[in-house]
Amino acid sequence: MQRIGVFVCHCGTNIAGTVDVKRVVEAVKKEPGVVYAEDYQYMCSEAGQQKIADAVKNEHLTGIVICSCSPRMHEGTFRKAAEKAGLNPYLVEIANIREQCSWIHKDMEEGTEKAVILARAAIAKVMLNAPLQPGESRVVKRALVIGGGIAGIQTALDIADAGYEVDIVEKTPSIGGRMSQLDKTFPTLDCSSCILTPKMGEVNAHEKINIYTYSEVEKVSGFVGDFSVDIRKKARYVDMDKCTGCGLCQEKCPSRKTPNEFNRGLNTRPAIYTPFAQAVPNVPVIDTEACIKFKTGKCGVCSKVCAAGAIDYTQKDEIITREYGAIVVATGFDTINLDKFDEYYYNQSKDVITALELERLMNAAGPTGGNVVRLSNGEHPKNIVFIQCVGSRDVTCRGKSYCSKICCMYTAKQAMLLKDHYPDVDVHVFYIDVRTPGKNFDEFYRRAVEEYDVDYIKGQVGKVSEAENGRLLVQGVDLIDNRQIKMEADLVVLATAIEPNKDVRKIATMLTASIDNNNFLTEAHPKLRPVESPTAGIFLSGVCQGPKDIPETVAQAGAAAIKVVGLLAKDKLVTNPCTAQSNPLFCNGCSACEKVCPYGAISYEEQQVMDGGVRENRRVAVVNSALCQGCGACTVACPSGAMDLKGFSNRQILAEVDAICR
Amino acid sequence: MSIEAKNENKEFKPLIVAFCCNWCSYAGADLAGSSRLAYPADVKIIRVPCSCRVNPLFILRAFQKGADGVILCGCHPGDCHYSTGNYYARRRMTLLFSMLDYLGVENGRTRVEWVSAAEGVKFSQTMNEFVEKIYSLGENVRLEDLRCKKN
Amino acid sequence: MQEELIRRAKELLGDGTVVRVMGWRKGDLSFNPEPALFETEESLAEFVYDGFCGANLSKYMIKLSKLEGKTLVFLKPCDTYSFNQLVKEHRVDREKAYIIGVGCDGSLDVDAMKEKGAKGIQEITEDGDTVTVRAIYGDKTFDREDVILERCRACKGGAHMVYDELASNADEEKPARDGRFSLVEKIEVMDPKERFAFWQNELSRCIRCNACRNVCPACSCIKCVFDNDRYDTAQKANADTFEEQMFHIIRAFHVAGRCTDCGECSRVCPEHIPLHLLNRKFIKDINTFYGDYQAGADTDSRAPLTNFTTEDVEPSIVQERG
Amino acid sequence: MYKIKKEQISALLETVGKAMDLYLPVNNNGKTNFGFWTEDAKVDLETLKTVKSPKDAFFPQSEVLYSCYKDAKKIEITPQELVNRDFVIFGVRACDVRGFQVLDRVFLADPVDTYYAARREHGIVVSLACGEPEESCFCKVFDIDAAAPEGDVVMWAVEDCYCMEAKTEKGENFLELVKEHLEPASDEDSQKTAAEQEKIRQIIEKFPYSHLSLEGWDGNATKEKFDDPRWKELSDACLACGTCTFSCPTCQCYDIRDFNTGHGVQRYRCWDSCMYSDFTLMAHGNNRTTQMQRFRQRFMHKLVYYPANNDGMYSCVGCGRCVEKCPQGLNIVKVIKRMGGSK
Amino acid sequence: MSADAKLAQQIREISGVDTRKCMKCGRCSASCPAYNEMDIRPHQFVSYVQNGNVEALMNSKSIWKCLSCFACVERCPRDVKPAKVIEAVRLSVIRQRGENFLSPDEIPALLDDETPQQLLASAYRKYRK
Repeated sequence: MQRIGVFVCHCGTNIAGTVDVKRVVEAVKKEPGVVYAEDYQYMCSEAGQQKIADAVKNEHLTGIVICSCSPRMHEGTFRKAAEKAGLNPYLVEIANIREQCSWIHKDMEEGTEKAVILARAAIAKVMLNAPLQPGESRVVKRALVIGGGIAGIQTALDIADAGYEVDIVEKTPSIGGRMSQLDKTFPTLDCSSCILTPKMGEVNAHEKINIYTYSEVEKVSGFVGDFSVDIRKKARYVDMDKCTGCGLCQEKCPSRKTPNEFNRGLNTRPAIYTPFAQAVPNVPVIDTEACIKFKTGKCGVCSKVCAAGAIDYTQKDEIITREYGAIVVATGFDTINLDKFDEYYYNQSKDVITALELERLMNAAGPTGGNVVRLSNGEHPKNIVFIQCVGSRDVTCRGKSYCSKICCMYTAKQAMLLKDHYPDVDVHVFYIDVRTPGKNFDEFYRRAVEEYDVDYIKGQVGKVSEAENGRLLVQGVDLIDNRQIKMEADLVVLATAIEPNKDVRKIATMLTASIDNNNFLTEAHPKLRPVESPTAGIFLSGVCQGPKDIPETVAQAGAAAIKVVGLLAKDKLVTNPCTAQSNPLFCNGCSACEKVCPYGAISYEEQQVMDGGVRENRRVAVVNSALCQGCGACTVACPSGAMDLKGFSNRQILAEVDAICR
Repeated sequence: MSIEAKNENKEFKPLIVAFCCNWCSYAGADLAGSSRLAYPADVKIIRVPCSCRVNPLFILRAFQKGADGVILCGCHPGDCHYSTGNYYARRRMTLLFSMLDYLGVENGRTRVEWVSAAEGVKFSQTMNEFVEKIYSLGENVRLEDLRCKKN
Repeated sequence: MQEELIRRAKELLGDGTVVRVMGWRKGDLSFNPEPALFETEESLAEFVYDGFCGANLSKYMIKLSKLEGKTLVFLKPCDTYSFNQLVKEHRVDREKAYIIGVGCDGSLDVDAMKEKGAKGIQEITEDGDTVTVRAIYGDKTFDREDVILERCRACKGGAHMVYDELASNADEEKPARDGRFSLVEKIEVMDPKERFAFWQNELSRCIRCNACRNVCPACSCIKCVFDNDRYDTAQKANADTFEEQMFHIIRAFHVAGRCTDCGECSRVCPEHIPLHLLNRKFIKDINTFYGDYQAGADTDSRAPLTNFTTEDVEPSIVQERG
Repeated sequence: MYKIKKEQISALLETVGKAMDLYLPVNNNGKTNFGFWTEDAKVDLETLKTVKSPKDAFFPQSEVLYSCYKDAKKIEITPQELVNRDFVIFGVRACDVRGFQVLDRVFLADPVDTYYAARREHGIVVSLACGEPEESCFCKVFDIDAAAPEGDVVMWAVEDCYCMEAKTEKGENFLELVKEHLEPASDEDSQKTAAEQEKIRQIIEKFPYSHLSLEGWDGNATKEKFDDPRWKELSDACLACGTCTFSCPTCQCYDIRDFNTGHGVQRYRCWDSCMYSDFTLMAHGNNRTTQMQRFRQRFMHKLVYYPANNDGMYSCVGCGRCVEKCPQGLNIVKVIKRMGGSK
Repeated sequence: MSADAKLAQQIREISGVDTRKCMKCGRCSASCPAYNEMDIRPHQFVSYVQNGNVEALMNSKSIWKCLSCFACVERCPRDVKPAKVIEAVRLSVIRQRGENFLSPDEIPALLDDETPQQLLASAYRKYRK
């Protein structure tokens, strides 16, 4: 005989404001099986939990229903409370009468009525709950970091420094990421490479860190603590062990027409190349699309000049399988494609560039050796116009609805540096708002205006076109003066919106990590768990989670690392006991369940079954509860209902349906 | 007053069962709640681990016991917490709904909507729309079990 | 033909290839042969193969797979799809069956003859495309085409999907017939109210004898959910019209993507409910939404409901197509 | 004896149908079954055999025994009201009328089944002689005369008329109710009726099953028949469906179940079939574990157990429905033939 | 509701524009080819309606200067559609003054060298007779 206790939480006035909790208590007392019901201000408080413990003891409860906030908030709390009181934690059910009732309904009558129904459904379910015992699973003491930018580098370093092995998978030939493309960093104006290169070196030298550059994640299986990942190491055609990094091959390579990705296509590179001088590892790769040897079979110059004999045209992609306990996504960002923004003349004019391209122009190691010139004619620009929010804060299909966050600051930085290097230039910045919430950020922006005379114009540019004299004609508006501006400019710099790296969707799917409409990975909780994915064992670092600058990225990278370390420090993980289970009496052995299981948790074996007095050998499904994650796909694939899910059994769900539809 | 007359006078109050997957849509419903985005109290949510947990039997049972509409919400295709669950759910529900339609049951009574944990607004909008649709369809009489009628 | 099959069965029994034969035994009327097991050469004297041997023997192989030794089973072209599907679902053991593929000119439907006026039937004889009925209230002659089962009008063709040998009457080249979905389409274009009335009327005749389920090679569950008290889904009689719908919807859903369209359900329904139209609706939808699929054409492809693509249509298609 | 023109029968039925429940063969999409008369029902008195027998007029496939209503923790029990108004079953064939008698011996024996008894008391059986019996008929084997059915009122189709004769007081009351539609039959009509009866009997002689021998099948044959090895080959093809049982006019087994309505429980009974694997399933399991055993049970019951307990009366009436309807061509005739006469 | 607010509401209804969506970036005005002809500028139209000051708009010459080129609609990052607001104001004016507001006879007097041809075309397209 079940003895159910029901506890109704006021949640201050959050619930009690629209739900008459006393009436809920009275109503549930009449439900069959309910022997105890009470209400309390805050069930989740110590005192509230004590009330549960007391009732379990005094009333010999066999199950508990808590009518409170979402189970996503406090299911764990109440399960622990039950466990402390000596009740199996899985004999607890939550009726969500806050998020799904009191907060959305205004009428007391309506709210109360619905709360009672939700409570009844929870009671009907808990009557069928079975005590469940969680299993254990191992923790592989190694982490995978996907992406070798500053986010990935910092995460890897922090994990490795805590004593755990880390692998970094980076799809380009070198780690370093976007930060390696930058010239100076705000708000202190240190040189980007000067602060990044040492970290790259540190990663490279760290005995706990293993770097797979020019590699991609191909397949992920398993679950928290025990992932198995296939990594495709793309063929470099250069032997990593033999190459000395002398660079002669790159110098001699006759194919030199490929746009240089690292320099955003502002110049070209050879077919055999390292992206930049400080690349880690300093081993080139051959771009087979560009390589004459690969295209025609004739050439082989690199092989001839390589004293180390490191060139190997026969290399093949290699797939290695590694096990990890945790995975950090640090896939970073790219700038959006500007094809839909014709009015800025970007595709038409070489003198309209993105801010990231300007970084390369300003960088001493860049295509112009740090000279900012008009790419159309090599002349120094005299009048430079910056346009903010290009594609950011744009709800149309052309842009991104979010603020890219970093543009205001880098524009101030770039404007200041330009004025610093070339005091003769005029710099105008068209802006909607200047957003500078950060330590020393607003001061930095004001310096651009007050010390460097950068002309900030509150307004936007409607059109960039070519003037008759070959300069650019910028038509904008100054909303303060209420005048339309038409000015000639030599260089127009677009603060192009940033978006998550294109590969992130593929990676998120492999990791079963959720992703939002803008392709940013979703965090487990926007405030309380910002560096974790809702998928256990997956952590987020850097811009893949949302726009952020370097200090924020580094901070988040460290936070992700400590979360990983916290996970890897455990010897065993407690597994979800809500797993599928097959009843051999009803199992047909048809394999339908096996086919839909995403975890390969179902296998088949011959079992002797005693059915209605007849002993028979049957092929029956067996679930590996360590692998099963409890999705329930198998339960519906199974026509006979042999497969059921603990914690969400057919009978439990049907009982809820019945209770709601009563 | 006869039973029939009593029923006729009764204002139609739909009963709607919403199956929500734990990871996206239930969280989306929570977000709708925390954002105070109202939708009618006629909607009652049942939490399931994944949209693929929803058996056609559950849906038919809801109708049998008096539901006027059943909606299934899950993660957006591609975003399933269990990677593939909603793809199976999508096929199952497409076929089931098509069959119900073939049997002459009003096709507006069943619906699938993908609602992410971030889409509190969409959750609330969807529920508002769905409830409105059920109001326009009226009481479910084509898939009901007379024994379960309250009178 | 019959003699050839008997001779071959005797040979196979005799040389020990098989230890029993699953075939059809002569009935006591000319139109009611029964599926039967023959374990001796002598018993094969009662073996029959004619137009009334419509029963699909593949499902019997579930039981027979559990026995020692091989069973010789005669399968018509459409029966082989069912057999393959059962192999795919690990319900029958291919190794335990020796299959002779027999040809089929379309199974005869005695009810169709009765509807066309044959009454007090004493004897029915087949002669090629002509079927002659000797009857107390008047003899009748029919074109075979007019008195075959509905399923044979949508014949999948003469090819056997699986066999160990073919009988001489097997015609692997015989083409499939069209128009399999014409009745489904007719229902689809009805107004929902009409559709509802149509099915309500058809299903209201259901007596829940379970013949459709029990004969169905796809309904091979050891314990059907409708017989299982564990899930509160058990039903024994249609106590309410809802239960008629429930049973047939769920049954059709459970066999969706697995039903080979063998038509046994409609053949055996004592009330002549066109149950195959439910299954064909699923088949049609599957073909439309997910690409052509024929259950039982092979033993290793993935069934539509245990498969997906990321580009699958959304369930809202049901509303959109109106 | 009375008579009525065939074309006027619908007026008579209307009179009856409006006065009381009238249960009669109705065609629905090509298939005829007993159903309630309504103004637009397609009454079909031509079809010889309805798919289901008319037994559900007295013993419905599903009937509520009582209902419980739950209000909080209180339960209120409402018994099902018994049938208390007269009703008519019209157009019942001879075999099916005899079927009622088989049921009577079960349900009216002590302890009396009150639900059945109430229906039986209020039901008026109007039978109809079989003008054109068919090849699957073998009622003659059980001494049933298709030309002279039993019942409260007996009808014969004679040329363009139906002739009617009351056999009981209930029957006379019925004819009284419809007398406006009837005219007294003449001597000539009586002669024609007798001729029609003779014709029917002659036709029946020609049917393959009419001379079936029941030798060896009786209440004393329990042991011998039970142990017969031929049950296996007879039952090999059985699908374990309930077609035979549910179309049979004499099968009387039922199951009692509870249905949760959400606001209470309805206890109902429904037909069960001994062919089903969960028939007589008990907590320990099932005493019949194979289909052969279930198959044997059905025929042993009809041909051995029932006669043993009912003065030699068989619980088969030779209607031939199972012969026509068994999906796999199995039937009681095959059983009688193949295993009979072996004493 | 005040008369002003009512009028503003009417403009919102006719235009289908939610003026609250405007984030005051000015891209409409930055894009406008008739900007210099206008006394009240495209971005102001949106904020005037938002603030309930439709009267001023109805008296503005801007409504006759707008070319209906829809550049502002194209470029607006918030999907506000300023041109529709202008059109709605124009329509309200026409409705108030009666249908035959723009007579061909009046046109020569309104023309000057600066007026783009397109304005004329658009004027004929929009106003009866």
